[in-house]
Amino acid sequence: MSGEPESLDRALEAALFAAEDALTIDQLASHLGDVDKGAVRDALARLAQFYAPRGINLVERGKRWHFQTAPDCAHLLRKERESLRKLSRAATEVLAIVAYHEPVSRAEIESIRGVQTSGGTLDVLMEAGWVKPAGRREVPGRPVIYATTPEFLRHFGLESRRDLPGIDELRATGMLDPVEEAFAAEMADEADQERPDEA
Amino acid sequence: MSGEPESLDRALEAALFAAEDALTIDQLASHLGDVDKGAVRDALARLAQFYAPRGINLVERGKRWHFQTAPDCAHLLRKERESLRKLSRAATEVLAIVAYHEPVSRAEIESIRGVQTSGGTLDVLMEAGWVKPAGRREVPGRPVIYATTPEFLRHFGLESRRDLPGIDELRATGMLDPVEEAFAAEMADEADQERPDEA
Amino acid sequence: MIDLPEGGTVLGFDGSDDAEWGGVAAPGAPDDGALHLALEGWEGPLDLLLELARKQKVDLREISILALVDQYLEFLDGAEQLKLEVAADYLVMAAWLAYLKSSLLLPKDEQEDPSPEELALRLHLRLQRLGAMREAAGRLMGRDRLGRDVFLRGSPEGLRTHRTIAWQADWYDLVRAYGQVKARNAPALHTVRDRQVMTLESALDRVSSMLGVTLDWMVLEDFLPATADPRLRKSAMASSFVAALELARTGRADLAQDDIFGPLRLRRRRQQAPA
Repeated sequence: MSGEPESLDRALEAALFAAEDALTIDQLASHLGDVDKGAVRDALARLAQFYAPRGINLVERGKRWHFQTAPDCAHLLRKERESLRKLSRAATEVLAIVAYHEPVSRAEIESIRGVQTSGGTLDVLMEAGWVKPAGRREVPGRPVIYATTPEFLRHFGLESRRDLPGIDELRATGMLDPVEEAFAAEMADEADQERPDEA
Repeated sequence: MSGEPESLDRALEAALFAAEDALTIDQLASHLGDVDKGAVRDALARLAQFYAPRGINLVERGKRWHFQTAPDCAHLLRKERESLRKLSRAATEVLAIVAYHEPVSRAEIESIRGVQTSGGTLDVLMEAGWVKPAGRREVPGRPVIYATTPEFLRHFGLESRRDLPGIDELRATGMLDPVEEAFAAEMADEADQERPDEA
Repeated sequence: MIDLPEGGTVLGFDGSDDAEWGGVAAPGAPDDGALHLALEGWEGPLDLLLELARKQKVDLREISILALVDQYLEFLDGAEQLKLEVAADYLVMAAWLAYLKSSLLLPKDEQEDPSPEELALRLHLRLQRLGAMREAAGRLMGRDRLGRDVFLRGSPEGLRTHRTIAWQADWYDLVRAYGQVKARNAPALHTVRDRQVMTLESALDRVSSMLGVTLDWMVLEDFLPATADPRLRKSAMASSFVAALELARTGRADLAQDDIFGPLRLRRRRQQAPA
């Protein structure tokens, strides 16, 4: 992008800059007067690239776009903004379990952590806007299941859950499977491996 | 400015973006860790130039710097949603009286209409841009007098107020018939018009 | 491979994990405060086991369950502050681990089902999963977080939708409204139509004079003047009726009506001899 910016780019900059919340492509297109969504998408990609090296970045989080400061400028800004709530270790663990396993019931969280989870921990995460109830599991007792929110993606700078750190590796190594499944799989593996010895 | 932005520029971008208020050069310099003020000044000038053609501008207002959306993009921040509403009969009457008798005071409007006119009615007409106060009548009490606007003529497709039909013409076209009779006549007309559809 | 961060000393865990969690408070806000008073910040036995396993500095798959069991039991022995009533979970785990250890040490052919190896494998798997989640949590917390590492615009103007009313009226509405105002307030001249009526006086004269001619009953209608105007006829009827009533009242006529709404008849009253 060089020379004069295109008028759609300018319009998107202005709208995203002024917006109080992250905006979807649909919202942007309709706000700018029913612009073609493909054009908006292209322009957003162009702008994201344009702003990538700068002190302000344009990012997509859970299909919503917003401007934010560049991560490496954090040290310049942090001194004035130390208001971020500290999360307990229990809460960070529960959050990770919800994020990597979602949707997940409280019993499932507890079975991974090996300890009872107080309702307060989930409340803290829900209050932060990162976790929300996502219906009930259709098993006896119909337990409530939990999932992460778009705000979670936004807060942790994730475009989608696929960007969760190490999620592919965790999935590939079966770390996201329940213990019983993993156990059955391991026993099957062992049986396979032992057979040649026995023969 | 081309290629990688300088780190001071990036820092200034981030700081100005995240700031809740416009910042002076002194504030910026101390915030960024006692940077040389001359360097800050130069960088701000560079950034202002860089952002000038974009949808976001960096501007100085009373020695304080801040980002704002480009003035010509301001209309994008406010999506106008027009809802059409038909003028009430009272308002139409008042407008007609102003148009035929202007300039006219509220007391005069009331005496012509034969009923009290609420202030809201004139407000609606002024909001619509069709009526404006046109000074005061130099009589005891100095009442405000009202007149129509050029916008009024435009909206009603009139070249001038002289295009409004006179009383004699009104009578000839049946517009001076008492309301009840005119109403009855209209109902009859409508019934006539509806009959073919029903057939 | 799960890459676990290094921890502090085994028995002297003092919450120095803090830094690894990217600024989040590690211990201190546990699920069950009482438990952690006794066990210095472990989130249950599994958490403690994981911490001990990490001290073996090998892949979680390779850890020695026997060594882990010994360390766990040793830790519980050394935990002087251990409060029995709050550490039940730890003691249950200790008992289970002691059983597991003895099973693992027994000759293979004396083992029951499930085998201790299977139990140990389950423990392995659980520790791996917890370890994976703990590491994931650490990486998550270490990301560039909104409000800590990256910031939104300090004072956005906001996008607003303004609703404006566009008033609608057309020329016809306007002109007609004026016409109606004018018409409504035009000086009104009321004229009463000139209408022929028969007054009561003339009816009295007519009825009484006609009564003088005969002594027979006559129907009221016979007294009415001949006219084509229905309005005048109505007026004559009303006046003649009142006249008939007046004549009856003053004793000059008799009135008779056989049925309701029947013909009203009247005749001259015979003059009584003034006795």
